[in-house]
Amino acid sequence: MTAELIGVWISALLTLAIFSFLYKDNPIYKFAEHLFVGVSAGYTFIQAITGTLIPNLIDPLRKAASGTDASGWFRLGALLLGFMMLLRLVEKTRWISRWPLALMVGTFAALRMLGHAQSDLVKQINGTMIPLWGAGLPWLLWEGASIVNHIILIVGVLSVLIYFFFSLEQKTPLKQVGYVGTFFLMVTFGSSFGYTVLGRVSLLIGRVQDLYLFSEARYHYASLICSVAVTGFLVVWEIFNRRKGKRGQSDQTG
Amino acid sequence: MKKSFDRRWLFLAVGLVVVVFLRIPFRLKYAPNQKTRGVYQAVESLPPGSIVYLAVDYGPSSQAELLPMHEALVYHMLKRDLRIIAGSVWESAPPVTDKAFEKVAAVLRKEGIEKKYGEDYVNLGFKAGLDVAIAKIGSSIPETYPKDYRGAPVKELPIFEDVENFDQIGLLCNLSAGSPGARQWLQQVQTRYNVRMVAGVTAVMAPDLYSFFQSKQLEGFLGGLVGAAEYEYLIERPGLGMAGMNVQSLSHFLILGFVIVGNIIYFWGRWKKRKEELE
Amino acid sequence: MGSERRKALSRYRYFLPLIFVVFCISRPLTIAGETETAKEAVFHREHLNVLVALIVFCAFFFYFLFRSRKGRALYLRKIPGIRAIEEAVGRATEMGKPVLFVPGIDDIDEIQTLAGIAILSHVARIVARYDSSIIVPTRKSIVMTVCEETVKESFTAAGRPDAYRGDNIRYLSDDQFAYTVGVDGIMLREKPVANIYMGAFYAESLILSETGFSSGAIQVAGTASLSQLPFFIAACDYTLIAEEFYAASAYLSKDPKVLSSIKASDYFKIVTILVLVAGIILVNVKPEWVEMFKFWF
Amino acid sequence: MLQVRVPILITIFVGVFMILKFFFHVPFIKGVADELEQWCLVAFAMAIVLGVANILRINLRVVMKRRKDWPYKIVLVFSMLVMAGVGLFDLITRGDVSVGSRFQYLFEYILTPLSATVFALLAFYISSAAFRAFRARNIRAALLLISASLVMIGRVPLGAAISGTLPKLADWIMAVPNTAGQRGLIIGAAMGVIATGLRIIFGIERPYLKGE
Repeated sequence: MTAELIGVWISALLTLAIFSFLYKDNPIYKFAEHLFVGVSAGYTFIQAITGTLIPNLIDPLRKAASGTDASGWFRLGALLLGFMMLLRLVEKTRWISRWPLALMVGTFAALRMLGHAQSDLVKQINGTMIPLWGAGLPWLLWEGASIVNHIILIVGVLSVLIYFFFSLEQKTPLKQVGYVGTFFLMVTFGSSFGYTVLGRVSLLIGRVQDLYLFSEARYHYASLICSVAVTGFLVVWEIFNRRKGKRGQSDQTG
Repeated sequence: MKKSFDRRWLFLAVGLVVVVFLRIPFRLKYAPNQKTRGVYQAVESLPPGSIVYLAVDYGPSSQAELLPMHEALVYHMLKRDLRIIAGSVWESAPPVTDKAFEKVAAVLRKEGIEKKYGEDYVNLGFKAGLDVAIAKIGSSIPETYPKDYRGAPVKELPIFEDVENFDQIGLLCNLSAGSPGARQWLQQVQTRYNVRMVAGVTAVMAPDLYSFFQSKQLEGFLGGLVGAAEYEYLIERPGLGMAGMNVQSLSHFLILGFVIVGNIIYFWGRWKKRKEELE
Repeated sequence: MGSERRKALSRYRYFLPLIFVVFCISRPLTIAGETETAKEAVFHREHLNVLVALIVFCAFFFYFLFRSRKGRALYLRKIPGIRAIEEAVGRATEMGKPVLFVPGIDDIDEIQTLAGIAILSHVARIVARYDSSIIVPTRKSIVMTVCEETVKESFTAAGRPDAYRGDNIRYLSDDQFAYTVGVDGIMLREKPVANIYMGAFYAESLILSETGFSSGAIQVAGTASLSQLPFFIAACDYTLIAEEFYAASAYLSKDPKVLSSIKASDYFKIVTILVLVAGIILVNVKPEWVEMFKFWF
Repeated sequence: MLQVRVPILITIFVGVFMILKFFFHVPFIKGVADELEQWCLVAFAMAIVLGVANILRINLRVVMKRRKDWPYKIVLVFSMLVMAGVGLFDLITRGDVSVGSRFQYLFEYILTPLSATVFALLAFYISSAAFRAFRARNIRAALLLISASLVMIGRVPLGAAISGTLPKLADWIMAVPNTAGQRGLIIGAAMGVIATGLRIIFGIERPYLKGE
C-alpha cells in the first residue's frame, strides 16, 4: 500500500507539473520534462535489451553454444554488424558504420516498398472497382452502397490521383479535375481533424478522471495538495522573477 | 485581428469545462450508429460458452480512450457466458488486460456471478514479433503461446480443452491503438481464416476502418470514447465512457465555438481592412 | 579511385537490378508448368500483380532515364512548398538564426524517414552555402547517425566542412512525447526562424506546428502520415502532401536520374487510372468476368 | 572505395535479395533474407547504445561548461542512469522486468503519467489551433472546416440531441468523401514509396552517404 501511495503522489505531482506548462515554461515543468526525457531513454535502453537483444541475439547464441540449434551461430553476423555501428564512437573508424547502415537502408527500403505496393496500391485499386448500375443498387442511401455514393467515391479517387500528377502543364482541362481533387482532400483532412479532436479530448478527460481519483481520501488527497503546491510554487516563482526586474526575459509561449 | 490575444484564456476555458462538468453529469440522448450496434449484435449472436479471442494491442498511454470500451466488452461477454482468451503483441498491454479482467470479475462477483481464471478467461500475455506474431497466432494459439502470462502451461487450462486455432474461435475482437493493430489482424487472420471480427480503436484510427466495415470484413467497430459510451448505453451499464460524454460533447461545442469566433474576427478584420483601403 | 573504374561501377549499378528484372520474367515462365502440381509453388502467385506493377514502373523509369541522358528536359509542374524551403533558409541566414529540421519520428525502416533525410541532404547543402546553421533533433539513434553522415557530407559537398557542428545533430529520446517536449524546448530556447518538418509524424505534429506557429517561425512541412496532414495544413505556411513529399527530394536535387523516377511514377499513374476505369466498366458491363480480372489484384 | 562503393553495393545487393524473397519461394533465399532481417533488428537495438552515448556527451558537456539550464541536464542524465540501472538490476536479480518489478513500478508511476499528460496537452493545443489557425481563407479551407465541424458535433450525443440527421451526415462524410480522399492519397503515396524505394535500391539516392 505504501509503495502504491508514494506512486500515486508522484503521478499526481508529475501530471500537474506537465500541466503547469500551459501557464508558461517554468522550473517545475522543466524538471518534469528532463525527468521524462531521461527516464524514457533509460526505458528504451532496457527495452532494447529485453525486447530484442535477449530473444533475437543472446537466446539463439546460447542455443547454438549448447548444441541444440547450430544455426544460431549465424547471429554472430548480427553481433558484428552491431559492433560496426559502435565503431562510430571512434573518429578514425567512423566510416565503417556505413556498411551496416547501408544494409539496413537496403533491407527496409525493399521491404516497405513491396509492402506498400501490395497492401496500398493493389488492394485499394481493387476496392475501388465497384458496381454502379445493373447490380440493383438503390439511388441514395445514408449508409452503405448506393449509386450516388459510388459515383462520388470513384470521382474522388480519380480526381485526387490526377491532382498528384506532376507533369501536368498549366491550363489543361485535367487541371480542373485536379482542382476537384483538392476538395476531396480537404473533406478528408477535415474529417480526420474532427476525429482527432474527439480522441484528444478523451485523453484529457482520462487525465482529469485520474486526478479526481487521486484526490480521494484513501490517497490522502494527493492531487488537491499537489495542485496547491504547484500553484504556490508558480506564484512564488513569478513574484521572485518580477522582483529580479525586467531584464530576465520570459520564455512565455502565449 | 488582435495579435496580442493570450491563448491561455482558451486553455483556461477548456480546462474549466473539463474539470467542472466531469462532476456535473446530465442526461444525454444516445443514438448508437451501425458500427457500434454491429459490435453489440456480434456479441449477442454468439451462443453461450463460445470462445472470443480478445487481442489487446494498446498500452497505458491510450488507456483513457480504450480501457472504458475494454471493460464494457469484457463485462458484456462474460455476462453472456462467453469465454475469453486474451493475448497481445504489444509489450505494455498484458498488465492492462489483467487490470480489466480483475475489475470486471469483481463487479460480476458483486452481482453474484462467479468467473474463474483459466476457465472463463485467460491472459496469454505478450508475444514479440509484431505482424509475424499475429500470423503465428492465426495458425496455432497453443503453439505460439505455450504458457500464459502467469507461466502456467496453456494446455492444462480448462478453457483450452478444445482450442487449437481460429476454427474454434467464435469471434475475434481487437482493441488497438496503432500498428500492429486492427489492420494487421484483418490482413493476417480475418482474411486468411475467415473468422468473424469486430474491433475497438482510438478515434484517430477510426477513419481507417470505415472501408473495412463497408467491405463487411468487420461486423462493427467502436471508435474512441464515444464508441465506448454508446456501447455502455447498449448494454445498459454506464461506466467511464458515459461518465465522460457530457464533457466530450461540451468540449466539442466549445472548440467549434473557437473556430467560429476565430473566423468572425478574421473576416471582420478583413472587411475593415478593405474598407480602409477604399477610403 | 580511377574514373575508369568508377564508370564501370556506375554501369554495374543499373546492371544488377536489370538482371533481377530479367530473372523475374524468365523464372515464372520456365516454372509455369510445374507450379500447378508443386505443393509449394516456387513463385508466389499472389504477388504476381506486384511484380507486373514493378516491371511497368521500372520500364517507365529506364525510358525516362534514357531520354534525360539524351539531354531532353523533363517538365514538372511547380510545387510552391519546395521553393518555400529555400526562402525559409535564406531568411534564417539574414536573421542569423538556425534552421530546425525534424526528420519525422519514425525509424530508418520507414520509407518516409528516408525520404525526409534525402530532403535534409539538400536543405543542409543550402544551409552550408548560405553559411547558416542547422539543428536536427532525432528520435531514433540510427536516424541520428544517418543524419550526421548526411549533414556532414552536405557541408563537405558545399565546400564548408569546417562549418559542420556535430552537436547540432541530436538524439533526444525514444519516447514520442519526451522527444516532442525536447523539440519544443529547442524552439523556445534557441529560437530557429525556419522550421522544416519532413518525415513520418504522429500525434506530436500538432504540438510541434502550434509551438512553431506561435514562435513566429516560417514553417514548411511534408509528410505522408494522413491523419497528421490537417494540422500541418492549418499551422504551417506550406505543406507537401503525401506524394508531393516523396517527390520533393527529386525537385530539390534537379538530378535527371532522380527526376526520371518522378516522371515514371506519373506515367505509372496514368496506367493505374486506365486500369481502374477499365475495371469499373467491366464490373458494370460484364460482372461475370470480374473475378478473373480481379484475380490480378 | 571502401567508404562509398561498398555501402552502395551492399544496399543494392540486399535490396534485390529482399525483392527476390518476396516473389520466390526458395528456402535458401528465404532463410538468408529472414536472417538478414534479424541482423537488422539486432543492429538497431545495439544502436541504442549510440543514442545513450550521444545523450551523455551532449548533456555532460552542458553541465561541464555550466551552460543554460545545466542543473536540469543533471536530472536528465541521473534519471536515465537510474532507470537503466534499475532495469539491469531487475534483469540480473529476477530475470525479467515484467509486472511486480521495480522497473515496472517506475514505468507505471513516472513514465505513464508523464507521457499521458503530454498527450492530454494536445486537447489544449487543438483548441488554440481551432481559434487561431483554422481560418476559412478560401473555399477549400472552408470545406475543411465545415466537414471537421460536422464530424465533431455529429459524433457526440449532444449533436444527436440537436438533430437526428447530424450523426447520419457525419457518418456519410466519413464513409463516402473521406474514403474517396483517403484512397486517392494512399494510392498516390504508394507510388511515391515505390519511386523512393527504387531510387534507394538502385543507389541513385543514398541519404546516408551523399557526395562522392
